[in-house]
Amino acid sequence: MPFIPHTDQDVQKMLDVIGVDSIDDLFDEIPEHLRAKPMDGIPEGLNEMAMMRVLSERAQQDDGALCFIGAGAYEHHIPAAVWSTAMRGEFLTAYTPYQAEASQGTLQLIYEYQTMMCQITGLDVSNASLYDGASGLAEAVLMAIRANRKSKSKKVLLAGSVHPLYRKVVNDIVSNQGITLDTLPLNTQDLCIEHEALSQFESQDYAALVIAQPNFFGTLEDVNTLTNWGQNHGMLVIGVVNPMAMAMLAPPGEWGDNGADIAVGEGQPLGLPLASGGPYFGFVCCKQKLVRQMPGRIIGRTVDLEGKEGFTLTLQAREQHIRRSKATSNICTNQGLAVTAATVYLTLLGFNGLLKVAQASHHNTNLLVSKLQGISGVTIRSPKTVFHEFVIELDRNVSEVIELMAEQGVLGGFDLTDYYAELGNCLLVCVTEVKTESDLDLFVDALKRALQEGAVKC
Amino acid sequence: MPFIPHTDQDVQKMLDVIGVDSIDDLFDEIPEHLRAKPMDGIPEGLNEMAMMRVLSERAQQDDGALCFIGAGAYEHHIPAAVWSTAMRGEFLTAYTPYQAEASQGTLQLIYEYQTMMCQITGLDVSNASLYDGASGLAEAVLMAIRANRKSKSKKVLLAGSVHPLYRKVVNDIVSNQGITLDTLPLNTQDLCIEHEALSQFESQDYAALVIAQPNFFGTLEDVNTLTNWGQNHGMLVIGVVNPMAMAMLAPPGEWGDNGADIAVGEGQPLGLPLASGGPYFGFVCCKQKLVRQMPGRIIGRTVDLEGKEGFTLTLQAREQHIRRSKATSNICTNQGLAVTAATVYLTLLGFNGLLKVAQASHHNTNLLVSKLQGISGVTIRSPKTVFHEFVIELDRNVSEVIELMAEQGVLGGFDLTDYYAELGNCLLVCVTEVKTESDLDLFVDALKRALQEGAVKC
Amino acid sequence: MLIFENGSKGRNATSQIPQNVSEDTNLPSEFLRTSIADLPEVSELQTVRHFTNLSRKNFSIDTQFYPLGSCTMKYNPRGAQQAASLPGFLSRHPFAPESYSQGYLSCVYDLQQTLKEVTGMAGVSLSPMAGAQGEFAGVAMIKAYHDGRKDFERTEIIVPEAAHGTNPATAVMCGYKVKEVPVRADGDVDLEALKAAVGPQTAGIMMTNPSTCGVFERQIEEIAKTVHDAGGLLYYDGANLNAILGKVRPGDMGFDVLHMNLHKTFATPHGGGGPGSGPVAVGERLLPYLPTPMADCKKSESGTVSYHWVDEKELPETIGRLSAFMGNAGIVLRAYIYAVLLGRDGLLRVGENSTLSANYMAKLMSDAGFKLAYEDRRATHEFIVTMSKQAKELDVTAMDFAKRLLDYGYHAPTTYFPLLVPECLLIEPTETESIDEIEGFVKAMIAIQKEAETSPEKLKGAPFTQPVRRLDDVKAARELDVAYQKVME
Amino acid sequence: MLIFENGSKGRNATSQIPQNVSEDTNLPSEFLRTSIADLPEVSELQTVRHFTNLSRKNFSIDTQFYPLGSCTMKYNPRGAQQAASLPGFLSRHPFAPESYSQGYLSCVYDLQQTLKEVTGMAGVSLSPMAGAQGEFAGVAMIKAYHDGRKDFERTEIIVPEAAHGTNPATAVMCGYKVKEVPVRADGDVDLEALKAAVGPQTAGIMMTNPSTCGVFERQIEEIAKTVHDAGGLLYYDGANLNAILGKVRPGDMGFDVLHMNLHKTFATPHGGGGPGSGPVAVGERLLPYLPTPMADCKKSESGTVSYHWVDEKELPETIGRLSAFMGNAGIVLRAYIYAVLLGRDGLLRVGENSTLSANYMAKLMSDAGFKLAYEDRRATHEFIVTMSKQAKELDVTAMDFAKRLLDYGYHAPTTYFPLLVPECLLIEPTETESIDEIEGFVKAMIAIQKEAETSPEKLKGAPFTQPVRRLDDVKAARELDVAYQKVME
Ligand SMILES: Cc1ncc(COP(=O)(O)O)c(C=O)c1O
Ligand SMILES: Cc1ncc(COP(=O)(O)O)c(C=O)c1O
Repeated sequence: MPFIPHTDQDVQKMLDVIGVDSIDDLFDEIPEHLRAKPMDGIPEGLNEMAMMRVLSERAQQDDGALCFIGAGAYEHHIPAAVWSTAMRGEFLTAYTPYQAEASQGTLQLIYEYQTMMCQITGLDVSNASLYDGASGLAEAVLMAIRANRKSKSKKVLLAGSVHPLYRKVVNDIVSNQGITLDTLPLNTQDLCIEHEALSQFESQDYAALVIAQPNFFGTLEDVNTLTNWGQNHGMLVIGVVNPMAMAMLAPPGEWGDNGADIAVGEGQPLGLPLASGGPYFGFVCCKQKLVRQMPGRIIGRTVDLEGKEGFTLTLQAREQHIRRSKATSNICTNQGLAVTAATVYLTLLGFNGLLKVAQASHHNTNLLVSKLQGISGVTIRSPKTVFHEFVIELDRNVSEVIELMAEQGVLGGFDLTDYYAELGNCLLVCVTEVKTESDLDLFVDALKRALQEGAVKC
Repeated sequence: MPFIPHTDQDVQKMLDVIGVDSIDDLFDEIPEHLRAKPMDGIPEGLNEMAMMRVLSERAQQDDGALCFIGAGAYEHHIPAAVWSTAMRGEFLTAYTPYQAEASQGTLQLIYEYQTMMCQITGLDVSNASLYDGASGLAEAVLMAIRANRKSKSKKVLLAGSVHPLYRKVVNDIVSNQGITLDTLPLNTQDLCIEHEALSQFESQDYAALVIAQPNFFGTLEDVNTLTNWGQNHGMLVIGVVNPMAMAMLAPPGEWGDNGADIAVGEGQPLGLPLASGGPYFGFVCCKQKLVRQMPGRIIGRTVDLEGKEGFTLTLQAREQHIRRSKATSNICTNQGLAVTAATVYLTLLGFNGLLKVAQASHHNTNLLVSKLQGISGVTIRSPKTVFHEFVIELDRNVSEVIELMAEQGVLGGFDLTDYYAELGNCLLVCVTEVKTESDLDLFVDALKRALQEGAVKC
Repeated sequence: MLIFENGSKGRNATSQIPQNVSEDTNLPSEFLRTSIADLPEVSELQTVRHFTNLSRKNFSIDTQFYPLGSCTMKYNPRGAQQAASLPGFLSRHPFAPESYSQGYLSCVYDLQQTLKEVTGMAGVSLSPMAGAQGEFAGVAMIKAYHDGRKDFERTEIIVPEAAHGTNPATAVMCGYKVKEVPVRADGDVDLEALKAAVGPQTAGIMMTNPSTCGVFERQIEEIAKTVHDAGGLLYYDGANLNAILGKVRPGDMGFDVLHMNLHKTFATPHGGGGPGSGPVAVGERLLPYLPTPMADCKKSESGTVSYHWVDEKELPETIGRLSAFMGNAGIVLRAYIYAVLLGRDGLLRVGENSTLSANYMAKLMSDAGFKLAYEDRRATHEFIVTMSKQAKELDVTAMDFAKRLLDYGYHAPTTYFPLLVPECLLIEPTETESIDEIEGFVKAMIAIQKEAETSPEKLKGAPFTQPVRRLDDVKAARELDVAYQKVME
Repeated sequence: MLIFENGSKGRNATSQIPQNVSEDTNLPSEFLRTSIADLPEVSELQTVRHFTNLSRKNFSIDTQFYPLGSCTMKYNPRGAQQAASLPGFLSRHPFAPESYSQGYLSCVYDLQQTLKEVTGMAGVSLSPMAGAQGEFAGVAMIKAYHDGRKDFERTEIIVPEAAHGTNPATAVMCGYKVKEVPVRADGDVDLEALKAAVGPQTAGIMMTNPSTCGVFERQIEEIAKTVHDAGGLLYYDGANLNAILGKVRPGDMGFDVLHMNLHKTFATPHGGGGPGSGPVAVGERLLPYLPTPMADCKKSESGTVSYHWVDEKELPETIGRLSAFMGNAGIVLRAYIYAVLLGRDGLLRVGENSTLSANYMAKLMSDAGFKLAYEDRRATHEFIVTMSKQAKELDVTAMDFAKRLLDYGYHAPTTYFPLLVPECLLIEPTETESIDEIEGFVKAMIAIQKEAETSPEKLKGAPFTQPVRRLDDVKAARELDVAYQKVME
């Protein structure tokens, strides 16, 4: 019996003590006619060896391509020490630190994590993580609506340059509470928010403004102006940021005259593998005054009965297990292990290392942009002010080009046509520090060949 | 500075305290003209990311073949829990347990390992490991010569069916002490020791007899007869055994009327990856009365000053760090981590599991033998009494066939022609529990194709 | 020592830092960061040592018996970890084209099929990222269903008082009001109260069965009828599915929708708080509303199977997306591997043996004089002991027992949940703990009971053997210190 | 608890056991095992928990400062571990054809080149499996050299009294007699005694430089001349190479042959006692004798490089093989990766910074009143403190200090080695420990010194914080218990 230690003798002993004849007797409170039939649709179990064979074959199918897709999930070098440390049994197989005295490892680590995220975002308080960037943004929106004392509005203004799937997730989550989202339009030329359009939203009451830095296209937004504008019109400002970029770019806490109120984002760039999309983690930081509206767990430092420093879950009155229907969120299990890895990552890199990774990614991106210049059928659509992602317009169908590049072992980028039809045949391309110049040349070659083959096909 | 924590400030502080101007001053006792020049032949360092790229490319080159080579190193399934446990920092980065109180983890583990090896071999005492099976055999031979009170001979009788490289290693090590090795001839028909030839060695004085079970060809030897014969003629009997096979086959402690005196072998089958040949580990077990001649470390159980059970290095008076030139061996660093993995492996498998692995390997081997029957150009040379390895004779050059099979992604086996020219074009083939029937069919196909292509080439 | 107190200005893990990076940038300065983020400045060794030593301050499944009720702390197979870490899985981008996704997609598809079979439901989506998000998806589907029928009057979700906190919190997140119904002394729902509570305003009921009282709700069919007759739907909180795997299926009990906690029943590691995965399964009525993405497959004429993602194009009525990508994709994968390892028979044995162990342990506790909250009931995979008597007579609480257990090398059971049982310990041994551990725990409880009678201060002061003694939670909340501030020297 | 006391008849880790294996065999019964080997019978969880908890009873680099002199306990880069575990490396059979070996062979070849450069020697073989086997190979080559010249009279190897125990033990394993020469009070070899010791019977001398006294042998050139003039060869025990990496090369000092401990200088993990790797390097004279296998390469006309193994066919005078395969192949690989990570400059900095740290630490100790064994000398990468005074005046030994250090969270330095310094502690901080750790250790020593003066019983009874108090070694040897015997119930 895989993973079950009971021998026949053990089972018999237990049955005898309980005083029943068979295990089945233990289920006698379940109405007979409800008992399950054999689960014939499920295959027989495999031992570990046979399982590894099956899974290896499957993993192999997805392996081996050179990846230039970003769009919210980024390939960075992950130091070996990150996961060899995070995977220690005591981190991996512990539960949520409800018994603080037996969980000081996890608790101190999260306190350190919170500190690091505050430093990165320039804000005062961090929680212990939410599921991912997108659902984290939904929580941030709900938080802003609860927290905005100046506004009773259930409306929020979202920049059209925020990741389209984030916007979808936010909508799909918050609309259940009757909250509506309006979109700040995109300047399709500059691939950032259309500042001209701001004035048309000034007359309405919005609880919050959501902007992204860098935005979905990799373009940098004028976050100072936008933050001031939002706050001047009574909105709490929520910044969606890439934490890696924050080593290079002004952090939310420093936007405009007073800083953004809430920062949220995807923690994946900080030491987490792409891994089909998760587990990653969403981080949320905010100004001190908003702390009681924060969703999710928060760890605090305190002392024990001998006065020794220790760590514990705090402000639990915000949480579902205490507050039930009045909680700030329903979240319970979060992304602890991902946070553990990110904390080790940030410790290894330090601010200087993080900055170097950001700079190297940025430079590689510029290098690819320059290599693409002048290729027939390719137009660079992004302005110069990008972080590590940019948009190119092609002279033919993007999804076909992506398929043709994939056949050459190159994953060319994220197809924008489904989400931004107004941009034409556009592809979002990402380059990070892991790419060498010869990788970039492979991209260029694959793209050229795909465009040619595409042309032949037409 | 990779892995060096000192900042410029730290360095300055240290220099100030020491009272020198520069690090170079610390080397002022080294004659000036001996100071090294820059090591221009060594490339510049790479960071971890760049290193991983280089090493991944290299690893890739050696990857992906289906392996039927055995010849002393065997591919078995390694449970994931083996190395995830053995690689814990506290096992991985500890030194030899000289400070027993701070090394109880390693010490207890080795005590448990010793117990398991005694159980497997049927002998009384095990050491904590030697380097590998071959050098372990050399040490066993030296031990037997020291221990054999009945014989003053410096001669040892080695079966010709013992792994040829083991015989070479033994010779290359022990000949330095003027010890000579004679070879018990091979019966080229049955691929085991020629019993007819025994009598011709009876008149000489040998300190020890070395036999293998299974032998190098995978054939089972009549170890009972041989052990009795050797002991009757004043020799200590050393059995070279595959520990995996010992789940199925009579262990050395049960050979003949009194059991072999020493068992030695390669621990690799017990949870260690092939990994180009190491680290593996050599095990040595012996009868109680030989314990003081044992090379290498031994762990004993004792009590602390409060009477609590604990573990410590014992019988250290045999070892070089105490006994120096009078030690039983010069060994110091052994194969601790490999032993750690093997101990976890044996714990997971238990006797029943080990037996099942041995049986599955044996059955797969028989299956391949039966599939090879009747293929033109292939003769099965092994008798029926093999463990998980057997010999086939081919109608053409073996190394060419191996190359042609390798081109098809199949590593066909070990070429015997270099070591046993008298056998003709013979190939030693190994099958373990990891092979599926379709793997075996791939072998058969690759071999057939190679024989055909070989024929065309001729 | 905090990692921030460990470093030295300018120190770093050099080997991890990109080399030869120019510091120039073509970006206008108004975008750039001018402040420094005060991250640790330590070496690679210091990093490894710090976090290795931190880890040693945790209890965990790998080191201790951890019988946390409702949390199913069972062995997390290392094989699942290893297989999920194969390079092809780790490096796959969530937006990789389907030609580079067949391996992962096939795992998703197969797990969907397995979960349908296990639950007796018609459809499964794996995208929710934990139990609570699964609940959210489930209740959102209930809402979508009523909305789809233009039945906008249903504004209430009913929740038994024993329910997990996520249930009422979720109902509110979906825009519902919560109505609690009481639980009877025997652990079953007060059916009369439920009948009185339902009505045209009832959107549905959220239930756990076995309930968090550690008993099987025997009136489940009446409850289902009651709620269905009132036009509501039944939500099953499947956090406790471990208890009934292969024995009874939510679909057969009458539930319309449920979530499962793969990080419990399917043995993926809890990671000190997460990540989890909370797939939802639904009956026919709710199929159109399942959250995306899901996996589906086509068979070509030549018989080859190819997999693809299902999104809102194929499922226009979906409640939508709950994450930017594919939920906790890697946890889904580990759960799939667990299912592969166990197979049909193995999954059945989980339900049987987790129940066997819990009943054995409950009997031992009861024989030792501890008071079971529901003595006349079968335990399911967990059971409740109440310490009211000890609290009253000895002034020793369930929490005191919990803390003292740590000194005996056992993690405490869940304390003070469910809220309706006073001074309760909710104990779940799981099927992967041996009889030896179970008996050892009971012995420890007996020893602590003795201490409670003879030297209660031992319990009040506990734990004594942990890195810290009992912590001051009040101070933590009052003098909030949630991020380290460097003290300038 | 021993793992054997943990199990239950018939229990096992089912998931690891081959399924559907027939128990029939075609083998005659006389070959078969009839007895049962009493291996553990436990579950997978019990296995993982047992060994995880055992590991927690160890000190290690990952958890503590571990300044064990002569052992170079420095940080073991995780990147080397990760790269060496790539599937292509782990699955390569040692007898794989060269077409499936180019990756591994190229690493071997490149490391050989690097080690030549580092040592200033003409050839390198990586096959010895630890320092002691490297010594064996080296001395066997010396023997082969003399034998090759028909110079059979040379029967002695000279060893300074400070030498590591493996040196004399090795000489004997190679069939030599050992002659010890004394070391002077300043730590250098007594040159006069050496001159008197050499002669036509001298096969060679084995030396460590820096010596195990933690000082650099200043007369190395005279020593070389003395031994060479007598017709002997010089063996360099390179266990302490860390001290001089990039600063001075054994080849330039006049050595003919040496071994290195890759598990020290090249930062491969010690694994609780091994594995190691002890490559040998030789000057021109000994090139023909190097042990096999080695790697070499050819350039084809088209310029592609291909690698192959060198064995006795290509090197007929080789001393032969020391292992069945390629030594500790995986450790060789990790050491190569370490060299790749450090590169030219990094290797140089190892020598510099390990020396800097040791001298700093020695100065702090000396300033705190501890007695350095060689006060007037520079420390190399390690240094010796002698506790003779404490032993005489306070009856507190070096071992008492060592044990008490464990309570302060530091592993003890090497005690009672080298044997010639009474009550000695040989301390090696290495270049990877931060100044903070170094200072912390010194502070602990100062605190223990205070305890020694005021409450010596604290030291005699130490350690207090470890899983066991001080162990009875005498009992261990007298009442030998080296394997568990099941007590029948
Ligand atoms: C009964 C019950 N329901 C719901 C949940 C919530 O699941 P999650 O923590 O994965 O969000 C839990 C887990 O704690 C639970 O025990
Ligand atoms: C000076 C010296 N020589 C030789 C050795 C032996 O090396 P190994 O333990 O690798 O056999 C050591 C290691 O302990 C040593 O310190």
